[in-house]
Amino acid sequence: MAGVAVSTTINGDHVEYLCQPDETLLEVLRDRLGLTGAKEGCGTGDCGACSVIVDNRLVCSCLVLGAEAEGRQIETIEGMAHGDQLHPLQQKFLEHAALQCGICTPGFLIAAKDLLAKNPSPTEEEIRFGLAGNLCRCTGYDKIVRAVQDAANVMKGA
Amino acid sequence: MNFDPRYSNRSFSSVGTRPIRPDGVDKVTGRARYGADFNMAGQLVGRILRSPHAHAVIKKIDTSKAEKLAGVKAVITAKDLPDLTDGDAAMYDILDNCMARKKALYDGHAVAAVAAIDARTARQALKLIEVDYEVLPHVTDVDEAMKHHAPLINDAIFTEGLEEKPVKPSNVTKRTQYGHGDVHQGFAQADFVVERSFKTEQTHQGYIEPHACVASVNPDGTAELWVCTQGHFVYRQHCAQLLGMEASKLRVTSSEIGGGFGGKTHVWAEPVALALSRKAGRPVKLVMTREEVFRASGPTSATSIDVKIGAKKDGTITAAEATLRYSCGPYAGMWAEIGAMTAFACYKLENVKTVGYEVLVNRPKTAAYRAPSAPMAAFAVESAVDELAKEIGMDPVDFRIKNAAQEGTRASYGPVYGPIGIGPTLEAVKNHPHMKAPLGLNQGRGMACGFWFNFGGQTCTDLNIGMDGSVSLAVGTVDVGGSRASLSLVAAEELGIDYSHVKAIVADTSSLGYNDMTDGSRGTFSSSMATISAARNAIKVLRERAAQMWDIGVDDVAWEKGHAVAKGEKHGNLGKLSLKEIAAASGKTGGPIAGHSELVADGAGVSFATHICDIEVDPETGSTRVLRYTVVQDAGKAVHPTYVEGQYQGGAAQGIGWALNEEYIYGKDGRLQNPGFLDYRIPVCSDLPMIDTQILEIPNPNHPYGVRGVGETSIVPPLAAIANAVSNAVGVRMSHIPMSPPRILAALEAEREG
Amino acid sequence: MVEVTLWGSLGAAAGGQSKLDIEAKDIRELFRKLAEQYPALEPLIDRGIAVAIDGTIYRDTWSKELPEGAEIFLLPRLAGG
Amino acid sequence: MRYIRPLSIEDAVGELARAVGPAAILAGGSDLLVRMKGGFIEPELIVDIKAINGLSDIQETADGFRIGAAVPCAVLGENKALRKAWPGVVEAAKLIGSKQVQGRCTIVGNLCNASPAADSVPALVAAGAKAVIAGPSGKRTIAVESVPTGPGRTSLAKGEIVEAILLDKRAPNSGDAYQRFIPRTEMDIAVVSAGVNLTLDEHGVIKAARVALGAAAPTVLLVAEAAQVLVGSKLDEATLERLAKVCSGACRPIDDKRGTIEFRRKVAGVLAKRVAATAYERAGGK
Repeated sequence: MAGVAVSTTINGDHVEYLCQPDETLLEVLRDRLGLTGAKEGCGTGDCGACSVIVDNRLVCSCLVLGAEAEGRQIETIEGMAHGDQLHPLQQKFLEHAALQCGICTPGFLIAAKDLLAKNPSPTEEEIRFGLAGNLCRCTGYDKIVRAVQDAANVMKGA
Repeated sequence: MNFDPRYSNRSFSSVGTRPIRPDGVDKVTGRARYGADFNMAGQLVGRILRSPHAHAVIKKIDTSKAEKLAGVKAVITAKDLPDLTDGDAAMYDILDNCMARKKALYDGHAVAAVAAIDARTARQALKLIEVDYEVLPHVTDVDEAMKHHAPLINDAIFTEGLEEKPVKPSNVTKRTQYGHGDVHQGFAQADFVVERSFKTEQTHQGYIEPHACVASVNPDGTAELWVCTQGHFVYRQHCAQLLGMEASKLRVTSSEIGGGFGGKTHVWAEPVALALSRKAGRPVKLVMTREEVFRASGPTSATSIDVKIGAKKDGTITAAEATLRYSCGPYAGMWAEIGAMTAFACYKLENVKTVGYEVLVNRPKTAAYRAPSAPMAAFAVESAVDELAKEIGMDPVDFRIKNAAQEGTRASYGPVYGPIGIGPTLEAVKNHPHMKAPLGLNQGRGMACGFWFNFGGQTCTDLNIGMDGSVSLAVGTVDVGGSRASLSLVAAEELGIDYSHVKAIVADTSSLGYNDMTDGSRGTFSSSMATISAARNAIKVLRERAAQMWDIGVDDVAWEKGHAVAKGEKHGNLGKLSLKEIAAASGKTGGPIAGHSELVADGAGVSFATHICDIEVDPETGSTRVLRYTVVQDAGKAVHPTYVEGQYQGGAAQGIGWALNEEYIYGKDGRLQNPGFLDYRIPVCSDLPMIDTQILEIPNPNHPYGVRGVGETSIVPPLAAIANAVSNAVGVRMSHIPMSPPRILAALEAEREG
Repeated sequence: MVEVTLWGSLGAAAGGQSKLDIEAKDIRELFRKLAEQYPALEPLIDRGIAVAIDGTIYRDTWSKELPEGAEIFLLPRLAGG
Repeated sequence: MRYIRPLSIEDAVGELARAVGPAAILAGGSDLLVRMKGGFIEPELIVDIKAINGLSDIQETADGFRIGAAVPCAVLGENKALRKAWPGVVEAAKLIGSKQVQGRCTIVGNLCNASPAADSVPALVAAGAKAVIAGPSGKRTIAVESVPTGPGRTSLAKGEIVEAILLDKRAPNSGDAYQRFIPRTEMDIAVVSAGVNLTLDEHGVIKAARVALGAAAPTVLLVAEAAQVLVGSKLDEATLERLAKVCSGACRPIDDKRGTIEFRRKVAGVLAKRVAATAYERAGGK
């Protein structure tokens, strides 16, 4: 199997790597680049724990090949805070205790960031359907939805 | 150590507040390390070969081709995990479940494993292992498995607990019975009797993080295991015993855990990873796929339950009886027994009898799932209670209030209750605005009660005070949902300092004494007790040091709000010494200051909840929608109320999933048809409404702050609450969980056809 | 003297008896006497059982004292989630 | 195993035609990567078609719309003209998977995966959509319903690629709609589904209709008899009941983990009624 040489941008940084043709972007991020913030909950696009943003589109990184990242702009959870300044969503997730075990949290934060970028004032229903691709088994989603609502308000005010 | 665990009424300054958890920032930035986020130099990838058959004799395993594949460093079978269990039947079952020995007992049962330089090589190697199976007839249904002609899963099992010793082996491992009084007499006094049969399908805890570990065994016999678990000390014991190691030589570190709910109380892959590492001489990382998690970890029981309840016209229950059959997978369990104990625990009953049957089936070994066995029993009982109330013509809440257990009631499982919360939760529900909100067409409201025991157990905690006066709290109880925050609050409360000066961690098995796992809602109950005890021990040292600094007797030093205070007029000029000042001087007054606690936390205090839900049913498709949901539960004392709410909401959401759509679906071939999140349908965000909570605080007399366990009870009422709501919405009594659209539509059609 | 009720599956191991009067001051003595009188109970005690004293469930802490006239229930030790 | 990203359809076709072992076309990958993960397919060659000129565009032409094979469904949803002309096709495409999957999945992938439960296919069949196929022996255009031949099987020959889907320019007084039944509110595969496309005359009488059912047979069903029931009506109650009966009768479903035969039959009729009502309203009928 011949490796594929890939040149891409992750969280604003230029990154180059060699990956196998059938290796997923999730495997590349976690196993080659040490970016373990994206989690594998299913590997089949059903749980959203591996969510990242590729060229402004929210995707499951388990359903993207590492080879496809060539020339793209990729955003992961590791790039969400600015220096020591948490993103408002991160801050609100903490304040609302929108996480218990926390395994789904990076995926939810990325998905919520994408949601608010496209719809800064979502209704509760829009939040719920917008985040339906991310599974959480601990919270019953209540505090997650509230955290996103609160963050949306803060971000509009900013 | 004279620790007094009794409750004393007091005011709190930290406990009851809602600060941000200490592990929070790591979790929102992606830095927190879970089971699969850890790596070791030179690590190999482990993979497990699993049986495609539900029931088969393993005649021969040929691993020679796999061993020859370039990049394969170890291949193991049951031979590499010899039986060292020394007659311990429960441990033998764990061993056999980790790696099948003579027979594969379910679809997904491990039969061999490999360690290779990468995942691709490991996958290829699995394909090269040749297993010669003799396929046997199988049985996956709990009622079918009890029939005489059913395929026998283990011919050495003879039903325990029968009056006459059976002569023939059976799939029923045990019969148990609970209760008191005389139910025949009780039913004779009844004006109304409801008798119904129910079934519930098997569900999975559905934690989002698959089981994952990194095992490293050295040639000198020492080893390390990094693993996501609810109990790293228990994992250490089990792994050490199965591999013939000394426990102290196996250091187990619990990673952050991505959900467990009972499913990570049990070893599956960890002994295999250690055996692979031992054979390969290199670290091995073993991560289950989602499919493996569903096929080969520990789902809950499928059940079949008969309930009979009788009452007088005035609403007094005169007798209650239930027969409960619970599937255990292919190994003996005590799941029906727990169902038999919990079934009628909410009620004050003169005459009650429950009988449980533990049933072997060709499915994965049943493991605990949040208040294990209680939700199914509550579904059956609370459905029948609602029907009985209807027949009598009483409001279902009033009917329950009339019969609710209270302090002094003899529980159906034996002992007499102390102060308990079932009555107060029912009163709170009766007065809740939710109960009075209007309903529309095809909408119905249901309510139901639930009970869970709660556990205590062995607990170990170290509290170390740094030279700067900040506090490190090392606990042995794995944090599954915010307990580090709660325990930091408790330490701050006891010491009289600010929460921000306490940092709690979960210590590894070499750093702390044995600690039971996080199960039975024991995390905050037990570890807060040990934290209080450790803090009080530290305060004793702090007082001694302050006495030294002042050069007075220690009996003249009291501890108040984070300060040593000299008592008595003669010391009136001494002022106060802060914890920080005492800590700064510790090098000169006797060295480091710490408090330790090793105890068995007892008297966990039982827990009750009552739930209300509104459901809308589409009568043309059988589709349901949860419109509104309210949880009322007794917490004893909510240490961190936000996380208590989170437990209530999470349990309710799991119960809603169980009630409506989650189920293991087996084909005629005995293979699991839906081992993935696409077709094993846990609730998604758009399926649920906000889940309202009301925390009641009826102090537990056996905890200094009155804390009770809160984690599990919230999953007990939803199945019945939703079934009752569906019944009230469209008039059909659903007796089979999950109430999936095809089942509801079929029931509606049957009703329409009369 | 305390009255001990053997509950659930434990009764069968004591020859079907569910209530026993035992002279014991603490859990350790109770277990020792039970095992002497009913050898079939010993493996169950070894595996771990729960003791309810006047309604409060304790584990098998040997030193736990049994108040005179207390109501004692022996229960199987449970699994939780 | 090789991964290639050709720049022209000819190169892609050539590579696929020459491939010795199993080859796979990668657009959104939301089916392909799942099948690779499960070990159901181990391609020797993966042909990523997203760099091919024109395959990622939606073109509005004099004849209607041409949707490139690599256009993600999210982009369909963002195209105002398409949404206005073919709301049923767009709403079907928007139901495939989560937001995460929407950014990747394509209607051509949905079609060529050949699942009878594919969400976009009943809507495309009802819409009378066509598939433009490029292959070693040139291009051909066929009705979309001719592409899948059974679960997981298509009529495509070795080396052939569906490069675009064609939708007609919308006739006046027309409307289409799609609905599926799923147990949850999101993230499920259709248990059964229905797509309806209607054109009315100036009096609101249906003059042309196409009705398609998903997950009701080994391939998506185009139910001609159901269309006949609708044509000439103003979608009165009796017509809707007849429609439901005909649709239920046309089903040849199976019992599986997602639903029963009985359930699929019954709900196919219920959905057909509901979808027809929406399509009728969109066509301007009252």
